[in-house]
Amino acid sequence: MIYLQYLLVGAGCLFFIVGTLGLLRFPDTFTRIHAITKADNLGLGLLMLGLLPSTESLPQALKLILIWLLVLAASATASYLIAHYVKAQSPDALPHADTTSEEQD
Amino acid sequence: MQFAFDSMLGLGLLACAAGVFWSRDLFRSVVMFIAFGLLLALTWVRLEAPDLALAEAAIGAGLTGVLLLDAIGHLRQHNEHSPRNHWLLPLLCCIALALLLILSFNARPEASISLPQLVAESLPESGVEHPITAVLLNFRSYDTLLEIAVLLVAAVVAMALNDGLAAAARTSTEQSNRDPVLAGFTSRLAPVILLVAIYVLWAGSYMPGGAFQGGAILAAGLVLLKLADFHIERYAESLLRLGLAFGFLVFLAVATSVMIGGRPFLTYPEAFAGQFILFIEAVLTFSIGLILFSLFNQSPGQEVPHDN
Amino acid sequence: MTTDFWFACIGAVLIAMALFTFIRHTHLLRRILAFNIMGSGVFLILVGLAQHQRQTDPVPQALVLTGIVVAVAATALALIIFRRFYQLSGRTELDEDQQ
Amino acid sequence: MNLIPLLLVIPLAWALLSLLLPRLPIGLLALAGIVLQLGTAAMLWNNVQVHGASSYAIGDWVAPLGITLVADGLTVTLLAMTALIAVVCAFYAIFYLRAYEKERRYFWPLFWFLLAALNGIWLAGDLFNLYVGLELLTLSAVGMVTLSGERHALAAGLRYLYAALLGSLAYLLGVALLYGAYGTLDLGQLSSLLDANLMTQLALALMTFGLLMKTAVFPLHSWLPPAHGGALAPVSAILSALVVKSSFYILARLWMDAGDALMPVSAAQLLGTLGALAIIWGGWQAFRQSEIKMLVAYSTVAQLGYLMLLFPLAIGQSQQSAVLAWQGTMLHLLSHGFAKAAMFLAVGTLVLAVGKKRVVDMAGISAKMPLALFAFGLASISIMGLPPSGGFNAKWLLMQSAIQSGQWHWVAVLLVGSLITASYVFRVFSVSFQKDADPQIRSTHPALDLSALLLAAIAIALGFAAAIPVELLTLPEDML
Repeated sequence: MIYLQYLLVGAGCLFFIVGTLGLLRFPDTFTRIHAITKADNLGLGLLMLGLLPSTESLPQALKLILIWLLVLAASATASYLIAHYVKAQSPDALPHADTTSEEQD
Repeated sequence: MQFAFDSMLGLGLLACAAGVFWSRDLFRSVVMFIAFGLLLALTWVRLEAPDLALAEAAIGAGLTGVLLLDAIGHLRQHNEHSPRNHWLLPLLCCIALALLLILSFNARPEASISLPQLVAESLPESGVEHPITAVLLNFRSYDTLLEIAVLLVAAVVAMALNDGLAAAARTSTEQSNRDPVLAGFTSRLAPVILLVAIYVLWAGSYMPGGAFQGGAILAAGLVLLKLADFHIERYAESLLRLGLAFGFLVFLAVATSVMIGGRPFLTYPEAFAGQFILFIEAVLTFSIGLILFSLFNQSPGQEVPHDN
Repeated sequence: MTTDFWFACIGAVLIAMALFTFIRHTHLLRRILAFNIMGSGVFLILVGLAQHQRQTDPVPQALVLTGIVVAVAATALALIIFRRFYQLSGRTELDEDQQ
Repeated sequence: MNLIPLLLVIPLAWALLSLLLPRLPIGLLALAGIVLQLGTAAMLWNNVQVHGASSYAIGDWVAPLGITLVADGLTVTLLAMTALIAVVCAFYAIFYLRAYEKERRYFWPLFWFLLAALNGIWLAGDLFNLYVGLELLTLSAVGMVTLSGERHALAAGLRYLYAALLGSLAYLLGVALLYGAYGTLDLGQLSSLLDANLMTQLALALMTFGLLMKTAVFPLHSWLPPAHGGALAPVSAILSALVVKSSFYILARLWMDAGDALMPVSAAQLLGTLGALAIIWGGWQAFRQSEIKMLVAYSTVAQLGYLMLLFPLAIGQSQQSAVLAWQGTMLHLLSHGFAKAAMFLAVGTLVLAVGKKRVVDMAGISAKMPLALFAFGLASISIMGLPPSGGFNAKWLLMQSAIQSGQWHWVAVLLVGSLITASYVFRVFSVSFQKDADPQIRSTHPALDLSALLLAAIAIALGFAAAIPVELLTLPEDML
């Protein structure tokens, strides 16, 4: 049982690392948001699954799941808002609009 | 293994602080400041202070960050004025201060008074199980009374500075640009936030939590509602004003009413200490939430074209 | 080198950095940031030092909780006055601090 | 029903009343509240005079755990002074604020919070409690300075807030070190525990720096003149007479508690030289000011220098000279409080009447506003330290203490200080007695001049009845 937990938590951390790697490597804002939101949510989910068996009581486990759901909803809204804001600022920044998407800071 | 994590956390704190101080763009500084607040919340967990982790995350990083971002939003140019040129003398003074402080940590006499023992001994009479809530609302409740007064004064000065602004400048149109996703998210999240705030308040008497953390969470919910264009403050302008001072009014009333029974100031009757504290905390949570929200809401929003 | 002592030293370094910035920069917002971080440094020392080689002490934690709330009140007040000042004068630093 | 908590509850309750019920006649309400507070302070003064110092445990918790309030001779005298100056300033503000409709709404809640903080600081016996009291004092004082909402008031308020916050943090760092070292925050217990080691001395040095910043002593004084000069008259009167003194009061308590063992004489001499520099620099700046309120504000900076002379005359000197220095300093604190409040109120009336701020605009004002100028004259007698006034007694005690401890240079500083004070005061008089000038003035309510006159009269009366407060001020036995 404990090994399964190690595996899940390890995988979760892996996804976090991948997400951060995506943040550093991707060229512009949209792809970065994509990387962060996807990888980190999944990473957190795995982390949460890994920790579930070691919670002492049911309410504590439910709170853990609640945390994950809240983070899911919050990061989805946040990424939408950032993308919306960046698109509003510079409409031509969309990748498919022009092939050469210049560096977006 | 423990120390590896601590040293990384400590160095992370210093890196964030360096990021705040030496980044050219102010927006980047504020974002680094919020990251610093979150790392500091983690530090408080490592120092076995969960209450402070909650408070730091909610008030330190959360609300202060929101206030700063709001302020930055209204600055036209974020570029920097070049800092003053004389830097050697201040640098030496600050390094000397840091070294002196760290050196003095070693030259520490053995403490003769152990306050935690005293707190543990008189915890049963305090009416709550959680020591920090006992210290805040029973042993040193006078400090908390003055602290609520400090919050109230900040809110009063904010109101004073903003009454000058024409009320029209502050109200925006009704369904102007309510963002659908944000509105949907906020309307579903608001009840959850309220539930969490009340839970944190309730848990305060036997677990880390209490009036301040609950109030900060409530304020965060109100701020979110305001950002999502739910203009709640226009519905109950006068009620809001009463709400600001209500917590302080009840706290003071309870503090003085016990004196009529011949007890000293701020002494809760032995049998009902727990109920008194919970009642005061509930009212304080409501009031702190409103005050922190009004500090965000009252800040002068619209760009009044400056004269010169 | 216990955890408490380590974070107390981190607090001392934070205070030094914040003071250095407070002296050198004249931009009012940056000074508010410096003031907040210096406050956090002082709180780290207050709790870290009190719990160094001793049991966890609820009293400094309660004091720091009060300190955090007072700090947010002072910061909010400073921001409100700064924004009114910025609206009226369009400047982000006090007149005497001009180079 | 003990009196001590009443002094905290009355201001806080009235602050709430004036915040929540603006439609009530706030002025009369405030006056009633302050008369009540003055009565309580007087009863407490009498109580302490008869029974001696008393302490009060809040929440019935004993010292290290709970917070104790201490009411000894000095505390009670300062409480009475605060209540007296507050009564007159409130009476003045009722009529003065008729010309300032916008400010009226929020002046009174801030005024009451300021009073609550002051009473809290005079009575506090706990270090962290003093910190929260100082913060409440700073925020409400900054609120009152920025009440008018103009650009200069906002700039002055910001400068004051930043300086005060930096000072509070330095003070809090000192408290953190002391708690880390001794495990208690109660002043009474700490004074017996303090021993000379690096941590204690660093803590006291940091607290001293913080409190010097808040008392606007010479090198750190730059925030005071714009704040006190730019504010409304009753606000600057309270700020100069009371708010700046509270941090000095804490500093004096700390240094006296720590006593000779901990405080090196060189540090005390340094503070003395800072005070001397403040006297000379403040006086010189006051002389050069063009605006009359800035002149009076810089005079505050100068007079605060006199308070700093307590340290060189008390630390490391004979018991006799220390007692004389203590009594002289506290009497100067009292008489300067009354005199400076009277000066600011009188100047406020003049500025309100003439409508212009500069000293030269006051040409020939003596013909039109004799009462206000007379109050200004009486107050300046006490500030200069001429014989019949309280200021003279204070300087006389300080001079005796200096002679007793053989430090003649402080005697020279005292004399030069009085000379410089005379210079900028007579500058105002020479302008106001010009025969040919004929200023048009708006009619002002006679109550404004009366209140300034009342305070000035008290400052002079201190000259005659100095024995009463001084004997009560005698040093708490356990300190030295």
